[in-house]
Amino acid sequence: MSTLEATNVGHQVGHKVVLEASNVTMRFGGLTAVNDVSMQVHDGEIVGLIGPNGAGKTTFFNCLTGMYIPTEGTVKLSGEVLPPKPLKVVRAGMARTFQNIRLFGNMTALENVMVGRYCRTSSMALTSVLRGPKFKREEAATRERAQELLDYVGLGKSAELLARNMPYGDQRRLEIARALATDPQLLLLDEPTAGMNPKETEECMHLIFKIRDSGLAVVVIEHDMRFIFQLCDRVLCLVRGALLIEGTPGEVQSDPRVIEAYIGGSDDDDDEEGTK
Amino acid sequence: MDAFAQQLVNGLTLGSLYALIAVGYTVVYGIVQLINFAHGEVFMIGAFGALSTWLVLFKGQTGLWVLPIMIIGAIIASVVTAVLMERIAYRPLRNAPRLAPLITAIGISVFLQEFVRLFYGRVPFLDFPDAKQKVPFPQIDVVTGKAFEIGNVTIQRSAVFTVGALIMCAAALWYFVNRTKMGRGMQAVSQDPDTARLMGINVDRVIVVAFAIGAALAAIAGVAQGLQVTNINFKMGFLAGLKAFTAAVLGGIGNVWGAVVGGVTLGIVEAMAVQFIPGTFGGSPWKDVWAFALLIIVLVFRPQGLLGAKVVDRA
Amino acid sequence: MSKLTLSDDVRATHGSKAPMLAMVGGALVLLSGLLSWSADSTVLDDVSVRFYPIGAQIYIMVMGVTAIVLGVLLRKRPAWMSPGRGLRILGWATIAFVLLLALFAIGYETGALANLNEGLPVALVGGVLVLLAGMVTPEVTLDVRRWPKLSSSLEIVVIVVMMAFLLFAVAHALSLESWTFIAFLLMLVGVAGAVLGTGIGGYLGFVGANNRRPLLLAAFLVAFLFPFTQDGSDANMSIATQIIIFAATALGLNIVVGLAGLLDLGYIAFLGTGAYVGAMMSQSAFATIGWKPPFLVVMLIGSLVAATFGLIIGSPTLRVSGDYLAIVTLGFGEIFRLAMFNLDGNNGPKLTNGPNGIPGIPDLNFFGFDFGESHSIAGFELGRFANYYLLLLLLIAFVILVFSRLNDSRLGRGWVAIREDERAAEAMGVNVFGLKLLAFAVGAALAGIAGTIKAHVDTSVSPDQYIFLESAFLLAAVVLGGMGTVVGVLVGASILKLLPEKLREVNDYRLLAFGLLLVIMMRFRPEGLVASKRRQLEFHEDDEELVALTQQEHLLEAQAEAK
Amino acid sequence: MSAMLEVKDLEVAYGKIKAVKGITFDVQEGEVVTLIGTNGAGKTTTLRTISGLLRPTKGSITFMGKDLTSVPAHEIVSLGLAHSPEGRRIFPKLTVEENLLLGAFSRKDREIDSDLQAAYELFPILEERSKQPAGTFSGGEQQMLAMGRAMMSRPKLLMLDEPSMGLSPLMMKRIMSTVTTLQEQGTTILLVEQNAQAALKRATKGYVLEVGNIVLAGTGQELLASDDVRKAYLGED
Amino acid sequence: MPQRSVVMIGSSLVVASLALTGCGSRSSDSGTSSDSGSNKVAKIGVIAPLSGDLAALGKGIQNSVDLAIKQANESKAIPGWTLEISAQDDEAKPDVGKNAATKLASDKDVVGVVGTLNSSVAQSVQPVLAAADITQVSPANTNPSLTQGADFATAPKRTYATYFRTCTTDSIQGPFAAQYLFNTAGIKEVATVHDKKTYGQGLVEAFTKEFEKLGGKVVAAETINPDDDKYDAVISKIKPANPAAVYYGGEYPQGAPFSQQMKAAGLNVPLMGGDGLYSGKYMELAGATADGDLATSVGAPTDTLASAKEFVDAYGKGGYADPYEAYGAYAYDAANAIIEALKTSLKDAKSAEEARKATVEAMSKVKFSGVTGDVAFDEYGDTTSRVLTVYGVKGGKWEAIKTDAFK
Repeated sequence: MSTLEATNVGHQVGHKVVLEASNVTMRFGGLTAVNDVSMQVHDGEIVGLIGPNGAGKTTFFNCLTGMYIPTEGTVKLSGEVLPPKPLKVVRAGMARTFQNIRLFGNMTALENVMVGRYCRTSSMALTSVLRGPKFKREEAATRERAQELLDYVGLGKSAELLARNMPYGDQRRLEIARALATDPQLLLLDEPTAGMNPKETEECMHLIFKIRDSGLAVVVIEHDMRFIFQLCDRVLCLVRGALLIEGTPGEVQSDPRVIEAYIGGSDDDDDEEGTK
Repeated sequence: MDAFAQQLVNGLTLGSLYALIAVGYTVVYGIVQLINFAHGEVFMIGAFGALSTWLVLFKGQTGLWVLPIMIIGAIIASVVTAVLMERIAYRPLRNAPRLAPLITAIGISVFLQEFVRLFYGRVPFLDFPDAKQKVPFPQIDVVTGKAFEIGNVTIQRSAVFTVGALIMCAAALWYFVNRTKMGRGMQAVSQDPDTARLMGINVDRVIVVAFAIGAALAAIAGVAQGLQVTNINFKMGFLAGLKAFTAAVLGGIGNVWGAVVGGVTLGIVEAMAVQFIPGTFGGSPWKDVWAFALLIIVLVFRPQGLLGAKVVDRA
Repeated sequence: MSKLTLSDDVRATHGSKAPMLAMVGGALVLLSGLLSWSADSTVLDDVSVRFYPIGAQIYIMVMGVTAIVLGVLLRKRPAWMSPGRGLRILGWATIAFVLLLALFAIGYETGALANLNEGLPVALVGGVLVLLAGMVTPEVTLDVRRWPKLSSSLEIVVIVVMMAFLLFAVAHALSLESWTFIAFLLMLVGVAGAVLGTGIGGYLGFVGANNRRPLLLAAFLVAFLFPFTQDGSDANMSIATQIIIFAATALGLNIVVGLAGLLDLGYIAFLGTGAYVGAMMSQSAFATIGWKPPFLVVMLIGSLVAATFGLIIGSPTLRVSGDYLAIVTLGFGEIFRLAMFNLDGNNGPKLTNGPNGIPGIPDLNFFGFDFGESHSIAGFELGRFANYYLLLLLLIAFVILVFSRLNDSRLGRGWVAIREDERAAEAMGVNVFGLKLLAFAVGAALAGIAGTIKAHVDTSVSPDQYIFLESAFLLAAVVLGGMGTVVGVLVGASILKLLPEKLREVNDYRLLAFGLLLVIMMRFRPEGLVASKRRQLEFHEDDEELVALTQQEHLLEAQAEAK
Repeated sequence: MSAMLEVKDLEVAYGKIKAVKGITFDVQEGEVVTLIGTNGAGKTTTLRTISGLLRPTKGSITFMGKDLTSVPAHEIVSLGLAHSPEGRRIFPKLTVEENLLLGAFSRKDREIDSDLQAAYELFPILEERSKQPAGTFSGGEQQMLAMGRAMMSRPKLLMLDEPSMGLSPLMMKRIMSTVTTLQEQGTTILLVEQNAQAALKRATKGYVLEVGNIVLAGTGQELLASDDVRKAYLGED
Repeated sequence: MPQRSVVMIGSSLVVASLALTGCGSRSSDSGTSSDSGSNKVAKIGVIAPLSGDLAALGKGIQNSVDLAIKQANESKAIPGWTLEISAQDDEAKPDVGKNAATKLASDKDVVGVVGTLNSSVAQSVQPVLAAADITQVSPANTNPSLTQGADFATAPKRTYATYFRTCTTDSIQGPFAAQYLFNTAGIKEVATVHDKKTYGQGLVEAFTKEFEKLGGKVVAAETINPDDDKYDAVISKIKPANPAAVYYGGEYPQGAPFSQQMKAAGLNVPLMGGDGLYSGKYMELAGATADGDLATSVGAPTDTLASAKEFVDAYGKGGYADPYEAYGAYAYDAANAIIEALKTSLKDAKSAEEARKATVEAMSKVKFSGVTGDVAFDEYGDTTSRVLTVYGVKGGKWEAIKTDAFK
């Protein structure tokens, strides 16, 4: 574990603001799922998003990726307000993975990544049917880039495996490769280590560092605290839809409110320091 | 004005018929999210069930007293068909991709039509008419015959029967859904089937009940149709089913009252279209086009229907 | 899935008897072909004579030989084969063959089962033995890595032999009538099913995938040669033209259903659009549009108009999906039919002549080549329909080209992604709406082209050809054959168009059987007869064995490609 | 005395992915047993398998001597096993009273009315709003309703899945104290919680799940005192 | 190899046992094949819907042709030749009909074809048969354009020399009905309704032209969709115009319920139509209120013509499962017309194929007294018979009211 710490400590966060979410609020009917949350992410930075179940992390995530249109507030990527459409968000340079892996199970690993290249390629019906040199070039380039990305995440040898046939940890990494194929500036990872064993988790951490080192900004939602505190440059803790605290892993980890939110405040009357 | 009132009456009659069939679509959809495309055929079989009952038990009789027994015969035929359909064809596909049950439904629909067409006239020991063409439906005293005239507006007796049947069925359905344990169970399953199972509700049985209720109402509609148009045929379920489905969507599929409102609305729209759309695009030949156009517009712009509040994610 | 199977214990103890059972059964089946089947000499081209096999008797002997061969194979099983499965299929087919012919062809047609002679009962016993042999054979997992490795020229020979066989089978089948035709079909299904079921099917697929170009070439050569086998007769060519038109349209639908995963229940409208455009701009005296451009222009206009309709009909996909979309398309299909029915000048403008349609469409004439006339090529007489057949062959080649190239491209990957998980696809930057629209537009355009030709082949166009049932038939061709595959749709279209032509006796039961078929297919083999691997996986999400097999085959293909 | 609920070597998979990888635990009559662990540990999956919504790929579940692995979900309730699912899952369009009556769906006896009163006594707010659609309720009220509904089947064993999820501290306290009340009334409880402290404090026995495995077991107090629990939740080394 | 011996023993046992049972013939092997002997064969094809909705009508046509052929063979009408029937199903679909025609055209024995039922099918069958010089006689097509071309009203021009028909076109029946209503029944105001099909629309157009020429007034003109079951919206539109009769262009499956619903809705006037209504089924579907409804049909009533009575008797004795239906008589006449022509054309022919052209030529000279009246064809191939009868429903039966030659 110490090696990991070292990687993180020696690292310099960039100065360009990649993602800026300001005062995002999301209401469903009477229920406020996200309440006035703001967040900034710089290039080469890993930001963690934590909070107990039902705290609104996933909803916030969906606001960022264009799945939901926030009731209030804006989300900017490199200074541009994001269009509220997943498709356009991807084009703008934000890619994501899913909490429950959503790979295209009956496609091979390579094909999965090639789908990720979809928005960066352009051949349409006519070119596809005519198969001119441009089409062949683009197809070859897509394949090559996809293979590269598979190698990058360490799945180079599994290119021809059906996604559904891959081990759980590999599926997670494949999902990351697929997301990287869209050439993002910012990568959103939704519980990337859920269901992983410690070894896989560690490999995953290495991979995220590698991605960060290539200059991407990374936002991670996680429940595995050990993982998040080792990984992130900054951590935000959401509770009941609102931002509870934002700070370095050390600050957050030692904050009594976070401890209360997680392990659970005691609910007896004689023991009430945590609650208000 | 007379024309308007007259077409309102026509539309209401037609709409009541649609509504009775539409309930079947909506109840089943509400519970299993399945468009039972073959429901129109259940309606058709109801009509043939009523006719068979009459032919076997009361041939030649026209007294009003035979009507209830005919209706029971119709209901038995329809319910048995619907329940078998669910059990044999749909249940094994409950977790299959959505394409499978829809194609199955088309298959059942064609099969049932052809089954009636080919074999109705060949039932052993019974002298049933050949069903390859239109078959005359018995005309019963009181509910058929000379129409009522109110001013210049004609109200046919069968129309009174149809609207009356709808009102009674709607009331009975309301009571069942809201006041009985099984009805509550149905509502629970439609809102959250998994949790309903945790309550001890046998989801399979609820689904069967849903099919049965839809079938019973469709059977009554079949009788009403027979009385109104004086003949029935093996194809009558296709268009009627499609229109009823339109009605169900119009009202908000899954919502029983939506089916009623949607049915009546569609009926009135159709009748008015015949009378009031001017020029060459008006009149009877285009009325189905308007009905389908309405269906498409509703599906595209308000898929939750007139009464539906919740936006359904159909992905 | 409910399968009639024996317990593993029974198989373990009696498995060793399987080869013998198969051979004895096969011998009995073989023998039955030499015996008399019927006391009445009028059925099945006279099968009452002993030791003089004819028609159906020869077919059953082929089945017997197949069973014996499988029995031999069972004793020395190659690792990539499962003769047991083949025997099961063959056993069922033999039993079906015997019962159908005994009960209907002989019993029903001659009016008495007493006319049945010893042949078929013997075959029945044989069939049961073959089935038993299949059932007691222990279940094996296929090891496709042990596929025989042939040199590429040998593989091409395999393909050529396959194709030659196909040509022979089709030409032979078309020359048959009624019960003999059924017998042939049953034999074909049984033997082909048995052979392919042993695992050879997967292997042939592999060989085909390795030699795509020779395979295609051979296939088209076979199709091209077909009219020359018809001895100048146009009767079968007429059916063949219809099969191609139907298949081309079904392939268009397959882009929508098979590739994009959208259900379209009004697809026949696109064929209709093309046909009406073709008719309205033809030289027919009933044509309603004064402008009569050359046919190639008409074809282009037909496809453009159809594509435009495709875009209109597809546009609700932005907001509607799944069953709702299916119903929307059904609504559009009905509106099309009603509009064609109505637009006769009384109700709306005079475009279509209403229910009477546009008759009297003249034959095509390309640079002096009149499609209506017979032409003699290399001593072979080609009639009117043979001319159109050859033209349509070009059309379907084009359709197949479009279909397969789209499937194997960036767009094809996008479609698969949409089918697998629409929201994930969108989150990966796939233009879901655009791709769905494209599927509708391309499919519709292809159907539109087919329609313009159809107008000339049929010489008339009327609205009653474009009813919902026809859309259901198109869908059935796709579903029956196999969603997302070319071969599947060709097979499905041929079956659906050919059977009613050849089975006039049971024609009244055609639709009944059709409905039943749809239900049964969805229940037991939703992916279709010739399934695309991916579709098969989609429909059998939890069949791990299938997944493993597919994986292995895919790896082999990838290796072969890399070479 | 044999255990009321006995789970042995339970394995549950979604397709190829195993969510529960062979866990064994038991619940004795009168106990409050808690399963704790982070998201994705397999707690909810375990409960859903016990109540028949999912089928195990391996292992056995025995409740009061009866094997549950092949009993359909709707019959399990009448054996005396109620499950209040994660996320409340009340029926939003039905009224409070209808929701409660659905809890007693499998019962045919005449004491349903008195049990309804008992539920109202447990949560008086439900009686006040008994004719309102449940969908209009706040999260805490919905949780009360879900618990009341589960109690309507007169369960011998009550399974509660994350009753405090997303609730305010005050409401959470109210719910947790109800757990104590129910325990005192003689209901055996299997509690799944993220709020480890609150749960363990009441538990006679606790199990910590991690990625489908039980990694720690002990009495509530033992686990509460354990550093490992803290580690599991906050990643403290 | 123990297996092999088992096979041998098993198979020889089976063979032996079968030989022992001596499974001989249990039904007469001779069959009933015609004693054609030295006779040459010529075939008359039938193209009609033998399955589907209209199968009843199609079967009636098939059986009637069959009857005519049997009678001709029995009476040895054409010495040295035996006639056979080759019936093909068109499912009432143009493309299927075209296949059937192609099949018949490639059968070298076929010289003539009776069919089709539907005008739409005829349109796709005509060119195929014409290309092979096969005579086609339709018992039921009423669309004028089939014989007189697209501009039949202004510039009639024969389209296919091989096409003939025994039924009258719409342009005769409609006016005949108009004359009856206006002159005989004294009705001056009518409403018209048709189903938009060739037959119905043509009938109504011809009717309207004549009726207005006579000085009558068409107070409402509506159309229905034949797929519909309920017509109350249309009826409600007609009723306020107070017509004294309704002229319906279409067939009984829609016409009869229309009459019933019309009367149930309080519009108590007679409904009149063409031979499409003249069917026994009409009363079944129209119910008790059908009394007073009218229909025209071609020819004199069958019970007044001796030839017609013979046909009905012979058909009854023929043992056919299906009734001859509306077009049986026309089909019988059509087949006999072909047979008449064959008498000349086959006389010196060596093969049936050779006689095809001569048959077409002989058709124009055919003239005999048929079941539906005198059978002969004019320069377009239309029947010259112009005798029509008005029938009315009385006590649940059609009764002839007036027979007359159309002027």
